[in-house]
Amino acid sequence: MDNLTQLFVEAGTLMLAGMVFVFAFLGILIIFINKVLLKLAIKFPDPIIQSKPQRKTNKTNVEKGGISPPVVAAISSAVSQYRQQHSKNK
Amino acid sequence: MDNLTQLFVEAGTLMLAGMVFVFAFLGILIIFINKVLLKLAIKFPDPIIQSKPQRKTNKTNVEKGGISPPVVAAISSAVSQYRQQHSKNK
Amino acid sequence: MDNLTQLFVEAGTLMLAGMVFVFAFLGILIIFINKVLLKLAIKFPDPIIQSKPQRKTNKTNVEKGGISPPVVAAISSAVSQYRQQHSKNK
Amino acid sequence: MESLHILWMSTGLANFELGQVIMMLVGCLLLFLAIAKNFEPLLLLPMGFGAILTNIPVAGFSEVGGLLHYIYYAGIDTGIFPLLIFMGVGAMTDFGALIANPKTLFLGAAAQFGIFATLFGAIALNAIPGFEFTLKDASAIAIIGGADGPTAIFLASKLAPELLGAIAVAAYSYMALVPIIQPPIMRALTTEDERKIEMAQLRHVTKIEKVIFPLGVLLMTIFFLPAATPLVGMFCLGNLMKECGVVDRLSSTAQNELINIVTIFLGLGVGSKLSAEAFLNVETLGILALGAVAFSIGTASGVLMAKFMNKVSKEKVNPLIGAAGVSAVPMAARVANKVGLESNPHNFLLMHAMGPNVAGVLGSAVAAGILLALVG
Amino acid sequence: MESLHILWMSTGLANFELGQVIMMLVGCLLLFLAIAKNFEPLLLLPMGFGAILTNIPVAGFSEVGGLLHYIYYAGIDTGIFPLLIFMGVGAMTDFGALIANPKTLFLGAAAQFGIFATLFGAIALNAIPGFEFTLKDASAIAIIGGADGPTAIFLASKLAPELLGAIAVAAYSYMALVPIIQPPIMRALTTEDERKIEMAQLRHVTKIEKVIFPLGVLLMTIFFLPAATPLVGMFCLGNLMKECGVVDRLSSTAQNELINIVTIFLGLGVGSKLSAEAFLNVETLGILALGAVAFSIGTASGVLMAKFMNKVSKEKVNPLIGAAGVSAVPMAARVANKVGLESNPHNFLLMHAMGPNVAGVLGSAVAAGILLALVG
Amino acid sequence: MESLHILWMSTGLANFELGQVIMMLVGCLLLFLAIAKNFEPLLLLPMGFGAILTNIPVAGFSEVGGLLHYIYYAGIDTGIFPLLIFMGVGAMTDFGALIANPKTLFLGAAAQFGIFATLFGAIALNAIPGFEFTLKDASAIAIIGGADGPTAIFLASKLAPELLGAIAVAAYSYMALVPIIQPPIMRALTTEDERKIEMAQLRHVTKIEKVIFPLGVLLMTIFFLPAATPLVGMFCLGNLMKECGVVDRLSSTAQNELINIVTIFLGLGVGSKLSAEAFLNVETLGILALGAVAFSIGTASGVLMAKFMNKVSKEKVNPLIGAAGVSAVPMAARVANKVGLESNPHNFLLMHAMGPNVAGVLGSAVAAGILLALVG
Ligand code: NA
Ligand code: NA
Ligand code: NA
Repeated sequence: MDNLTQLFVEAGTLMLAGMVFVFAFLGILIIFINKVLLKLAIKFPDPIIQSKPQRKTNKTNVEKGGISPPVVAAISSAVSQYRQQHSKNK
Repeated sequence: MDNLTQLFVEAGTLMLAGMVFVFAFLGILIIFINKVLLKLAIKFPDPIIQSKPQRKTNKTNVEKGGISPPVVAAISSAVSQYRQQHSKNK
Repeated sequence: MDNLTQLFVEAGTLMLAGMVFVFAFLGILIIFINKVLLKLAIKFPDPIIQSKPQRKTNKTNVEKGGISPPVVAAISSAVSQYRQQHSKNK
Repeated sequence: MESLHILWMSTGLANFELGQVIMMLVGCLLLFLAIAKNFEPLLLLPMGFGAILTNIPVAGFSEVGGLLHYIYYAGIDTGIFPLLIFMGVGAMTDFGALIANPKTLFLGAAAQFGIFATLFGAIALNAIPGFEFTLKDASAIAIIGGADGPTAIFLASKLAPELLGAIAVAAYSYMALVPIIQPPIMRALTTEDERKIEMAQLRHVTKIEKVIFPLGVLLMTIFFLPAATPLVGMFCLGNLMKECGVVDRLSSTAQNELINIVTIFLGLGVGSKLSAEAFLNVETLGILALGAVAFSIGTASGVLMAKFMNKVSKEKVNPLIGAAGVSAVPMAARVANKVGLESNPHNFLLMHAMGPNVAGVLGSAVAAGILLALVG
Repeated sequence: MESLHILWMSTGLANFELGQVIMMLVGCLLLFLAIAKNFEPLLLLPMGFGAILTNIPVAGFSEVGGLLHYIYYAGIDTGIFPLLIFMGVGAMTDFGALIANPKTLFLGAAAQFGIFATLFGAIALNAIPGFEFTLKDASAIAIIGGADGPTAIFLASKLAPELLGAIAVAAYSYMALVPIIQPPIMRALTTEDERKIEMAQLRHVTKIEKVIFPLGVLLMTIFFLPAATPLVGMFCLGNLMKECGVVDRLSSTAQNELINIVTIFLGLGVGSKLSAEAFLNVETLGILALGAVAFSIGTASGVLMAKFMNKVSKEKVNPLIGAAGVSAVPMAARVANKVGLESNPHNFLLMHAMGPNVAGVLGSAVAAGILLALVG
Repeated sequence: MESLHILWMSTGLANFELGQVIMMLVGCLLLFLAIAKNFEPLLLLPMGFGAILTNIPVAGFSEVGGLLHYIYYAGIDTGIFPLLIFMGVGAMTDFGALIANPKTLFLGAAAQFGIFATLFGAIALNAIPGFEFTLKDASAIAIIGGADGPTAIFLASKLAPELLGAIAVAAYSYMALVPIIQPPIMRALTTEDERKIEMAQLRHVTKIEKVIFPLGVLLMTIFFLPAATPLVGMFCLGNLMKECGVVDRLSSTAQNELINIVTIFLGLGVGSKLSAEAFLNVETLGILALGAVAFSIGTASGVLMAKFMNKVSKEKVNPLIGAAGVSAVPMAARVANKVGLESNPHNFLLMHAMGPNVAGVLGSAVAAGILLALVG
């Protein structure tokens, strides 16, 4: 068996072992997600996070007095626009 | 005097020397604050910084023309809210 | 020729060679700007960039419904003011 | 006069070698691709610039005491820079789509066939006189098929540093060419009906799943493939920092300032390997050819795997998202979305394609670990 | 077949040692405390992750050529990372409350008794078979009582690097436990009337005072304790950058991006010292026990000092703020505020407690300097 | 007792040498200039602080194992820090005004006469007993006339590291003094009518010009002066990142976080060279004197060159903007603007002065390259 043939055999073995391993690894990961994560998700569901937004809304309400909704919408839009631009620049 | 006893003596000395030193050091710092800093504070009081805020207000006034105060309040609130969120993200 | 004289001669040569070189280098740069860059500028003029602002305006228009111009101006001013402060802090 | 002669002898003009001139043109080409064609500019721009700098005669950028020498040996030879980039990429990655539809991991796995088939192809090239790739060389070249820049640089710096420049150029160029390479293959291997398949909406993924996921991945890597833990570990660290919600300032720094600083240095350092003697040879041509092959095979494998899955499973998968399994995040997912929209303008595949897309990143890192373990 | 065997032999499963498994669990525990319990997450998260990485068999994270090896020797062995953290902390610290009420420096001084008593206690542990702490070890352990992470890491890296992992774990854990450790001690040592004491409003502190203060502290440290100047110097540099008002961009970088980058590396590097042989022994138990003692004694000393000051001075001090003298900024000050509100809902002690709180930072740095000078 | 004696022997008071005290006062002076007088505070503040730290007895900041030792040898001795600063400065520089009015390059060239005349002057000082400047020393000193901090530090670290401290102090101090040094010279050399000259509005410069410009500058440097490519190359990299528009996140990091981090370290590292033996000698006085001469000659040359150009060309140039050719960006341009407004309140020269201003940066880098090539 000459050198090149031997390299071919090694490369073939690598290919086989590699693909088997990759599939096995990611396959176990599927089991992990289905068996472990899903159960965790059921046992510890995300809390319905209303506290934070609510607090914000309250605060904003208090501060903004009697401002009409379109104005508020405009502000949010302006701020979120700036936020986008800013994050792009980063 | 065996080894452990000697260590005890050394540790005791360290404790004594250390606490005396810490108290002396921070004690001198008290004197430094009372004698040096306080005099500096009297000699070089903080300038009454009205220039900066005033400049800002002027500029804003010029730019915002005849907009009613609640609108301005809403804007400030929106911006400061975004600023808070942003600094949290950092 | 003693040591100091020799140093003087070397320093003088350096001065001459250096200034000639600096002028030659920046002089060629002038030619580069006039001959190469200027032609590039004519061949590839800056596109009239209306697409970006326009997109923004459209989006904003859609989102902000019927808000009066002064309100929009106030918002822009508030945001740009914050942007300035923010960039100063950085 | 003497002074002028010394000055002349110290000019570049008096010292240029042809190879250096050509490599500078290669550097300029990379800059052109980055700036005018928007080819992965974040890395190709500093890389092209580094290629120019390293080929300047007399200046000695990559010799002992030169700036690029320090950068290369401190950051790339040690593997630190690619690992930090990987941490930042981890902090930018959202595994939600993958967790919601774990089957897509098979698509990411299948696409790694591009890597291993290319390994075989690189060895096959040895049949042509002029090519003498060792198994290490072939492995480092094959990882181009992983479509993941830092992984390729990390592996090449360990297995075949002298090929690093060509491998990095190929990896990033083909990643930028994904929108051109993939669509014809995707269209050729799928029917119009397959491309129209609409997929079920993804379920909501909870916070705890996202927090535990990177730890689970790390644990499995520790168990089965410790050689991949530098890459996978730093990736998972970044992802954990992002998802845990208690270290936002670290996560933000990892995905912004830190990754930016390291990217500049990584690009310059990789560019410093683009010297004439290392790049201007027939092996580079082979690497560029093999890279294209690797991307194509990876794309095809992903699509075919999806079609196979549709045969054996009742829940249908749009085979276009299989192509996203090569990673090249998020470009390949966008390509899948775009090709899908051509057949069905109301079918947005982007989120579904993110699953195989990030699975491909994991798959490539695992493949890199296998190569390190078996060949390194 | 051979390939598969090599692959198996390169798995973690085939190479695990029991100690490594236990240490990984310790790492997971640190992650749990950081994420679920919010225990100093900025440091405990990377530290826990580093502990996992360093114990991965085969991977060699902390061996020559490994990522954690580079991080540890470049940043922690040299002392650079803790000093940069300290600079950032300095840039975040406001000495206003301390300057307005300098008497609180005595509270910060008294709380350092936690350090020196613990040093004595560590030596006392030598009476138990199995413990053999040298004076250097004992000093490094004792500094846990300083309730200051970077100071503890800096001193431990100089005096007892092999104990660094355990010391850092203890220091950060107890800092996170301050709201649990301190209140019972504070209540036990004070009467209801004492806890109700309201303190006079703090005077306005001018800019020049704040600018000169760090320079004065540095000057005194130079005069009396040069061994503490690395810590105190970098702290004062950060504080000066903050207060001087002319280098805001440097100050901002020091307290944001730079400290974030260094924190990630510091945590990983400290975690790399959490190897089985260094951590799984009876000495670690001793360190954890001594750490708790140190915090308790420090808290008690601060409170008792405040009571003593009330005996000899007419201007009354609420003894609760004495507990803030252990530093653990700003947690201990918040605890003092909270316990105070229980007795008097209108008595906000937070600002008053910031005085002893930052005084405790200085006190700990001074104590560290003394230990370095006399033992190092 | 013994313990107390050791403690005393470890104090600064017991170990002070006079030179150290004086150098600390020099450090305090730098801090004062930075904070109270706003003299280039970004560099002078950390530099002054570094000067204090390096002169602390016993502490050993600049000895093997000390913080400043690491900083100096990792960042300044290698040239890395000044080059990174230069990259950041490049990313902040707008060559628009220069491209619009390329003639101003001659002004930037003329101002470099300050450098070469000072080189001659430094050699002339050797006639006075006590001075023994070599050609390398003289070159490093002369570059102060370039009015460019990182260039001066880079060149001094290569040609005369023992003079680095004094050169950096002189360079930054005189840069801060530009508003005081330049106006009298500018007024003395110009007539009221000349100062009133209004210049034509600058033409619009397109994006492609700005993108190609740094590449053209780099190419010319490669051709004619490879020794200048480290400085010019990193500067052009930064400028290209800014102008190309596709790597904004890298450009932003280079001109913000990265340059801030490096500035802190650069200042500390330069300050560490301000030791008594290196600074407290007659040569420092010579350097300070020569630096003032250099700035003055550079200013005068720029102004006179502008007057000469007005003689030979019909398109008039306000000679005040010639003074901006010394660089000291953007201070010198502002000074030109201000002096111009005194004569003609409607004549805003700022934009026109930016041309020679940035030309001066290039000119200084070229001059530094010449000195490196011929003397280094
Ligand atoms: Na991949
Ligand atoms: Na403390
Ligand atoms: Na200049």
